[in-house]
Amino acid sequence: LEKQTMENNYHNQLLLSRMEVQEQSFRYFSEEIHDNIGQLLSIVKMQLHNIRRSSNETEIVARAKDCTELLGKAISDLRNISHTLNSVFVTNVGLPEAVEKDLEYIRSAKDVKCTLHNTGEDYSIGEERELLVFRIIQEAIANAVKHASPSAIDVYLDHKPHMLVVRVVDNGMGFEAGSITKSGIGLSNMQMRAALLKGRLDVASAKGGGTTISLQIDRESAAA
Amino acid sequence: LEKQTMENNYHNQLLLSRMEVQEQSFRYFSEEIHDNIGQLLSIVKMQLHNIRRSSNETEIVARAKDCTELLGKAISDLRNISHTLNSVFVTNVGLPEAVEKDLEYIRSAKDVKCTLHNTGEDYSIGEERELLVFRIIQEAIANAVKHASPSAIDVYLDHKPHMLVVRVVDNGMGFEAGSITKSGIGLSNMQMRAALLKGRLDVASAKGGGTTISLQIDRESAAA
Amino acid sequence: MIHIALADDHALIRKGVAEMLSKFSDIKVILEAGTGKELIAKMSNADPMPEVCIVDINMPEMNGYETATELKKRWPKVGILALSMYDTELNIIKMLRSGAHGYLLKDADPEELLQAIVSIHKHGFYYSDIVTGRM
Ligand SMILES: Nc1ncnc2c1ncn2[C@@H]1O[C@H](COP(=O)(O)OP(=O)(O)OP(=O)(O)O)[C@@H](O)[C@H]1O
Ligand SMILES: Nc1ncnc2c1ncn2[C@@H]1O[C@H](COP(=O)(O)OP(=O)(O)OP(=O)(O)O)[C@@H](O)[C@H]1O
Ligand SMILES: [K+]
Ligand SMILES: [Mg+2]
Ligand SMILES: [Mg+2]
Ligand SMILES: [Mg+2]
Repeated sequence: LEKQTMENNYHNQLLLSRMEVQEQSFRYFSEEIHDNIGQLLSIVKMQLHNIRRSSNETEIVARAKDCTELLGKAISDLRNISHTLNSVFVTNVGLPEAVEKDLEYIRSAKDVKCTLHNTGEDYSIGEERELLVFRIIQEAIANAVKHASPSAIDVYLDHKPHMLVVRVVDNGMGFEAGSITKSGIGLSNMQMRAALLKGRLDVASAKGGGTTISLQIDRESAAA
Repeated sequence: LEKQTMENNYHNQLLLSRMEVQEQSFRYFSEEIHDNIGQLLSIVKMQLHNIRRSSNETEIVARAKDCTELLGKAISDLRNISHTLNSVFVTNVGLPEAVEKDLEYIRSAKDVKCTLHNTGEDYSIGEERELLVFRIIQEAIANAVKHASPSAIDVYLDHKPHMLVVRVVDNGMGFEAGSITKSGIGLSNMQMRAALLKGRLDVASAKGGGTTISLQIDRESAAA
Repeated sequence: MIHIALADDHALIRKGVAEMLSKFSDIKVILEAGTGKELIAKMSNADPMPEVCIVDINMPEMNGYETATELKKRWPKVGILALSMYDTELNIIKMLRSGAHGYLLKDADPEELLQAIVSIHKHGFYYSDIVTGRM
């Protein structure tokens, strides 16, 4: 009987958990698309109205040029969001380039100084594990942008001989573990992925002193 | 010992399952954004180039008008994608309006005739359950668009006194359950959500005869 | 005069490209198709023959890779320029392997489009930044 209850419980938790993760990710991208890209496009639309009203040729050309540039930015932001969402893209280009795409998006959309520091001799830890590492980094970056108002975000990928060491560092407002009141699931998703990687995840933060997320994982995957 | 193995197994399946759902949804929306919205914006950009080269005022005004319309379409497609992604939006507006937004997107982006048939006296089955029903409908619509090349999709929401009956019907190419070779997880996600709703999900399809997905759930949620 | 064929399933993309090209006096779009299959069919009866085909990747019935392969087999002298939304290495390499002589993104400037067409017509290839960056 005990076993059956457990199995039922297990089943329900499994289902609920799937749904919860999906809704969280949907929400994040929904907001990005709406706030950032939607806004850029609205500006282009306003400029187009001005073009239609204007009869001065130099002005028309100048505004059409502004529009073209804004639109180019919207297209490349859209492309970067869409790439980093796509697991096939991430595993194809590999971890450093995928991180660079994510930073490119943040740099362009949020006007934050973003730098990738890729050190040691590059190696792959395997497609599936790279994807998990990438999603951890992506969530850490999203948190920095969303909560910390940083002027800079630095991502370190240090390929040590037997171990990959990852750090995401922001110079924003920081937080105290005890003071988290809102019930987000980003940090726990990160922990979950780190567990799947059999890696070690540390969150170091202090009010006013920025936040550092560190992840250490073995180069070779441990036996299942 | 058996119990511990089970718990470990449980834990790992839980984690993997979360990741899998997330990656599937990411991929779907990533493709939509890239193919549909990205392409619309590229067209606007082409037309802007044409404006900058033209010196004929009537032509400029006509093209600026085309651009405004296309951009309006891109903005509203983007808004509809972004809304239906967002669980807060879905639960705020309620099931019929959320479905209507999804159909609006498909109508505009895929040029398929889409109709919502909302019958019976409207009632809510509760926010969380409506969200689950909505995600089932959304996946059924996505499958129809992706695999069936239909000319029409009809969604039926029939609010019977004690039971909500949902059907998603496409008139596309249909499929045989036995012939599914690719390993998608959309259908199994639907089954999973139906199980959470303690509802009944049926898939009826035949080669050449279109596909109907039916879902029946009790109006009142059964005790947990 | 360089004669152009356009294959893209998005009618507005075809319209936009055709209009961009209409500004250049020595380029003429003589054939449009909504799928690879339609392009091949129309090519069989074309007079004059297009010198350069502009081909999308993501199309129903016959995608860009299959279309390029078929074009190369049946009309080896015809130039093929891929014009796609896709900017990843995988797509670019696959398209070049299928026979494309150049690869541009759909948000390319008209000048670059012109340059690509002229270069493919004259030299048989065009290396844009996006291609050289991946080789
Ligand atoms: N880099 C950071 N700088 C400042 N505060 C942070 C940072 N990362 C996390 N936090 C704090 O920790 C809380 C929990 O983060 P978590 O990612 O778990 O949830 P969330 O971001 O609020 O919501 P969700 O990730 O589910 O969308 C945040 O609400 C925020 O207060
Ligand atoms: N409405 C439909 N019309 C025709 N074929 C369908 C329809 N719905 C599903 N199928 C077939 O069933 C298969 C499985 O569908 P499922 O949603 O599980 O996976 P998928 O759509 O291929 O991938 P995913 O949903 O994971 O992105 C599809 O690949 C397709 O062959
Ligand atoms: K394409
Ligand atoms: Mg978060
Ligand atoms: Mg599916
Ligand atoms: Mg196409």
